Amino acid sequence: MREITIREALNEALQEEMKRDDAVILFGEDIARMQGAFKVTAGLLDMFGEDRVIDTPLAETLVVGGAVGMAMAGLRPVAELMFADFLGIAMDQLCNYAAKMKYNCGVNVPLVVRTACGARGSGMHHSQNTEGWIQNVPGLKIVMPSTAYDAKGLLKSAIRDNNPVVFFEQKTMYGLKGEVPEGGDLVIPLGKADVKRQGGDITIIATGGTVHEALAAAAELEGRGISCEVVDPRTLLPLDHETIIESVKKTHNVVIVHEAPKIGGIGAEIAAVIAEEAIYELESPVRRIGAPFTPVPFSRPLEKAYVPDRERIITTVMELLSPEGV
Amino acid sequence: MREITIREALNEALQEEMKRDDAVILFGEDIARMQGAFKVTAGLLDMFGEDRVIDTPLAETLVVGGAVGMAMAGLRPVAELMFADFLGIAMDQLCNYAAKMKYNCGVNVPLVVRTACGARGSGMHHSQNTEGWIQNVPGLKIVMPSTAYDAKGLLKSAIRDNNPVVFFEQKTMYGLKGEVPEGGDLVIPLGKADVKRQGGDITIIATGGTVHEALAAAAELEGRGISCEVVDPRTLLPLDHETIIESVKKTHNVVIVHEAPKIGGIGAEIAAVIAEEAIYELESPVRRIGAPFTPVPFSRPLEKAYVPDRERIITTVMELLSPEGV
Amino acid sequence: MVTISREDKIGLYRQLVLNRIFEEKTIELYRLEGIPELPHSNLGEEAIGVGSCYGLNADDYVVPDLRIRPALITKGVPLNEICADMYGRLGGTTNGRATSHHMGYPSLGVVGTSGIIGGHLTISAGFGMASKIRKDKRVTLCFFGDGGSNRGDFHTSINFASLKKLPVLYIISNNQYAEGMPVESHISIKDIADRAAGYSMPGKVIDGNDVLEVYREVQDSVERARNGEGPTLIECKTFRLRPHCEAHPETRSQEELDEAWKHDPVPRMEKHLLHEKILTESEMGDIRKEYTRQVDEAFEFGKSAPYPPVEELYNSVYDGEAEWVRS
Amino acid sequence: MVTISREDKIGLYRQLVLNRIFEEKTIELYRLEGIPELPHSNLGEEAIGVGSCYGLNADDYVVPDLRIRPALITKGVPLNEICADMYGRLGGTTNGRATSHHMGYPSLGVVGTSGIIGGHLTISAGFGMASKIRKDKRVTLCFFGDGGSNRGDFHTSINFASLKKLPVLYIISNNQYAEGMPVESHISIKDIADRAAGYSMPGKVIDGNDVLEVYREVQDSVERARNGEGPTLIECKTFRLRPHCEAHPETRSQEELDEAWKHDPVPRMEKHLLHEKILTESEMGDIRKEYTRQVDEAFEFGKSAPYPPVEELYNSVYDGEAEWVRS
Ligand SMILES: Cc1ncc(C[n+]2csc(CCOP(=O)(O)OP(=O)(O)O)c2C)c(N)n1
Ligand SMILES: Cc1ncc(C[n+]2csc(CCOP(=O)(O)OP(=O)(O)O)c2C)c(N)n1
Ligand SMILES: [Mg+2]
Ligand SMILES: [Mg+2]
Repeated sequence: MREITIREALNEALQEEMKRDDAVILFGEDIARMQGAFKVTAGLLDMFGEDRVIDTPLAETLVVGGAVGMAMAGLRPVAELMFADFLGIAMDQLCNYAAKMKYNCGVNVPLVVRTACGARGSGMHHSQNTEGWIQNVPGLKIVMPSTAYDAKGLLKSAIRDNNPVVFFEQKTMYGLKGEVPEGGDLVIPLGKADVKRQGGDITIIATGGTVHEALAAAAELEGRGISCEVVDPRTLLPLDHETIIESVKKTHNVVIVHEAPKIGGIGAEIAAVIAEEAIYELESPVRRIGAPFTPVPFSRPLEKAYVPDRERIITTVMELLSPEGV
Repeated sequence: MREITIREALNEALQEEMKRDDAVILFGEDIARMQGAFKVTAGLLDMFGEDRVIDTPLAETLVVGGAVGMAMAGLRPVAELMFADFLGIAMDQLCNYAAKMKYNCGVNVPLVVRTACGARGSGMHHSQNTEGWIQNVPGLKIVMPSTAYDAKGLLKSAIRDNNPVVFFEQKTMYGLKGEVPEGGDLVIPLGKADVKRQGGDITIIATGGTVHEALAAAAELEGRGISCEVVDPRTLLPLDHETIIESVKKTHNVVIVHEAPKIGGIGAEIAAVIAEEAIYELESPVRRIGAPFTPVPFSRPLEKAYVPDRERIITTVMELLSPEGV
Repeated sequence: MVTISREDKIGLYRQLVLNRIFEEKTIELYRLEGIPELPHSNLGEEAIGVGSCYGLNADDYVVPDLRIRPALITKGVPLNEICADMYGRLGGTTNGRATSHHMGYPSLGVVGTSGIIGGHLTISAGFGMASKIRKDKRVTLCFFGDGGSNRGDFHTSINFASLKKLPVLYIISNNQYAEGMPVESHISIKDIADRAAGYSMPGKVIDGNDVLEVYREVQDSVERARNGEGPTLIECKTFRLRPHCEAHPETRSQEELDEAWKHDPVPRMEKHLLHEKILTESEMGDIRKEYTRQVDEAFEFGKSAPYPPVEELYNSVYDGEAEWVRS
Repeated sequence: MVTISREDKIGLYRQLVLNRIFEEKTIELYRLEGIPELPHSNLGEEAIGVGSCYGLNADDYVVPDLRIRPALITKGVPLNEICADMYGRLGGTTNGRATSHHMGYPSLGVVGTSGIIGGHLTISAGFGMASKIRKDKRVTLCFFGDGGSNRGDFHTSINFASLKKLPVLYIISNNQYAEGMPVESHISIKDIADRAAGYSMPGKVIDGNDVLEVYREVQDSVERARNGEGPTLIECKTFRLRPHCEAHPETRSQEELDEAWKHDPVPRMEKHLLHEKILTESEMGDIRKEYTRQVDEAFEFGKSAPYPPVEELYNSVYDGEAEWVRS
């Protein structure tokens, strides 16, 4: 099958949805003429014009607030927050407006906020995974794809969804290639996890960039006789309990991985769900792998030590499955 | 012993710390002349003057951002965010500035942000418990007291702490009385949980207002022959693993309660810690009780159904301990 | 400038009276027996909402703040529904999920807002942008107070609106106070409307207690906006005659209040109508009677409507099925 | 108005040259071999940081943004430490934890800031408030760009600074662009400084490429601030001669760039010094040589300093013991 990058997959999704529905418009800093900091909106200004691909001033309250207004007025804006770190600026517009207006007055807010997350040599203010900041906010959905296929299908669904969806794109993965069928209407329902690899001994639940670390770890562990199942929730809110619990019931062991700090991250919710719904199935303690509880460091060796990688997954799996010592 | 309200306890803490240290100043909307929306700063303007009790315009970015600047300049500001719902406005100043400046340049940010949380008949924008929004943010500490004694001792510690501390005050509890010794220097270390009631059959870990619901449930359950231990973490970040795990090891059953929505709340982190550190100790699944995943409703019967109460705790405990049916 | 017909003067007056009676009733009921939704009274500020919205098209957008209920009532939101929302009952706009304070009424262009003051300013720019994109000729009226104008959203919203020539009117009710803070203690300039110059957009200071002036000036700016000439910042000077909310004590001096009452917009309009021989005292009495009855009925409706079933709590969090909100 | 001595003119010139050489070296090294910290060059904008900070007291506060390194260097931050930070090595200010972009240098009054542009405006008001409370006569210089001025913090910060007459200077480097956005596409007024009028504070538009004008105007406002007369908004017109960052291609026309280079602040100052016979060509050559050596050495230091041990990752998250950050 055809292989394209995640960047291209996202661009195709935007293009297709903009063609399908005039109400879809793009709104953000430097997304029109400059085509976005990561070029996800390349070509779209030429294709759809200034009324549908709209550059904004440097003002994230406006990027999100303005998009919320447009959504309430019946458009389907896709706002871009250049970096996920900037979510903090627009939390009020997102969490107190977008998330609550349906409850407040019955109006749908069909908004997507796309944003680039993850560490990539830029230091503490341009590297964060901030999905944990909004996981306790009723009214939002949260999506985090790990492949080109998922990126395309989930973004198209997010745009069609009548609820505010925050869509996290791991910036190290924009260039990652994957199979995506040419043509057709690739739509992946929100709220459905994907088993990225089947296995019998242990479940590794991983999100975003760490999915690929989990798959690499699983390949390596295969050689050591350990069969790992890799589950990618893809949608973090709502979480697909069914797929997660099913996998845990099959393997009886579980490791949860994400790039955000471990404490208070999405892994806490996943671990809690397992502790509530499948505790008797477990043959070893739940284990979470996340970043340490520090800002994202700049220096290369520090950043490398910070971001959870395949080595840490392998070590953790070995510890869990052979508790007498690795 | 002398009994005073939580409001009075907080006021005493502020007063004592302001007397002890000239660097302590108060900053917020309507805190000086109007003495705060909940009158916590009553009398302090008269006592300490306009340079130390400072009214600000309606601008939460300034309330927190300005306080961060003062803290970096060497003062010890206690900022008041009138409602915890307003945290979203100042998330950038709090999470990307206050929380990270020590890592960025070695400077301490001895800031306290006091804020009123919880449902009390005011609807979705003045009722939230937003501690879950910041539990994934390295650099912050989070405190949530449940008694007058704790409120005083923890606020005094928070003010002396060299790190940014967000201090949640449940607004239904301002008038709640409790024993607080007269005089002395009541200081309770951050990061230490408190066992509010000893018990042997099950641990109820509860925060803020729900501590009192847990205690009421425990009293009721006592009559049914069930002995509940009630643990109040008091500090949510960092969490006191030791006290929690010790209690779970003693009772082998656990229910976690908070007022914020269950999904993605602080209960997730607590459940995850137990699933990681004490899973073999458990004789029943972990159970969390939190609000449903909806905005806080306004109408009385809806709000009543929304906020976790003693009934839900009792039912949950009964379900856990007699799984064959209550 | 717009000239105002006799009929419209009567129409404006009727709205003033209706709103005044609604406020008086609210204050009275709150004092006598309480109301679940804590009233933040607009008594004395009615002319702003009434004058601004009286001449709007049905599909124009109104983005209200806490104290601008007269805008909603003038836009046509049914009193019964407002009252049901105030009491958290069925029959309102959200079956008790939300207060009336920040209610939306989509079919009348009334945009739901937030109790977290000032966020609705950027939202308003979004509505304006939507109208610009769709060329639908709608205008958006965004209402806020002197206090609310201090949120950063003021700056980001009007800069964008002016840049893009959005059809948005930013209408400030400067009632001299934000809770306990007198305006000079929280705003560094005398006339907030003067800030418009810094955004290359017109700013006007008008008498917010003169419903005719409000009507004329707003209509003038509405026309400008509809013609694609962009936004206007309109500062309506007025005075908050009641405490911030009915649960608060009055902290201001009696002199200050007495002086302010002299500018009460309702008798002022009455004087005008009498002088112009548009209405007689007795006709005015009839109008008051008519609305007193209507308002009484609305409160009766609100108070006696049933509470929503607990199930309602779980509705309208998400569009589509969302069983999991029960968690 | 301040008059500028011969010595100070030489001092200003030396800082300009030092900063220019530092920038040129940065650009060259990035192109040849890469630098871990992506350079956002201030080439052509040096006069603003230099002229603003040259006359400050050692304990005055400087709150920088991304592109105002000349302010830091003029304040006295050692080149070696800047370079070590750029390379993420030991020997810098944070042992690799943070970049040099938003470094703080507390002992020199340099306030650490954030890569999230604009948040430092409210922080600056806090510094000003602290000085007012302590009556310490320090002034705070807050630097930001045309783009950054669009954050809501601009509004909330200067309103408060003006209200309280805080000793804060808001200094805008209007370099005509915010990333790809020309200033007229994101700001609704020609001169941002005109916005000051809306806050009852002085605003000045000055030539940001004339280091003498910058020095004089800033000193003037510093004096005002120190005397308790409050803040000033100073817009320095300049031009970003390089792309937004060194990883981006140039997207502007050659004509536009050629025109801008004509106003390069460094030759401009050289012409002045020659004309006034303050320095000769050969003395200038010596200064350039001296700084070329210093800058080379600093980069050598930065590049060859050891990487921090992984342990460093866990330091300075909290004050006091915090084993739990390892989680
Ligand atoms: C963001 C935010 N900050 C503070 C409050 C608390 N508060 C409610 S009304 C009010 C005063 C608002 O003043 P103004 O905008 O002038 O409106 P007015 O009450 O005078 O009509 C304040 C501070 C709030 N609801 N939202
Ligand atoms: C809050 C925020 N929004 C967006 C960005 C991305 N960004 C970095 S620099 C920049 C342009 C800033 O323009 P300006 O303030 O004029 O400074 P200049 O780059 O021209 O020096 C942008 C948009 C950011 N870092 N922070
Ligand atoms: Mg007001
Ligand atoms: Mg610029």
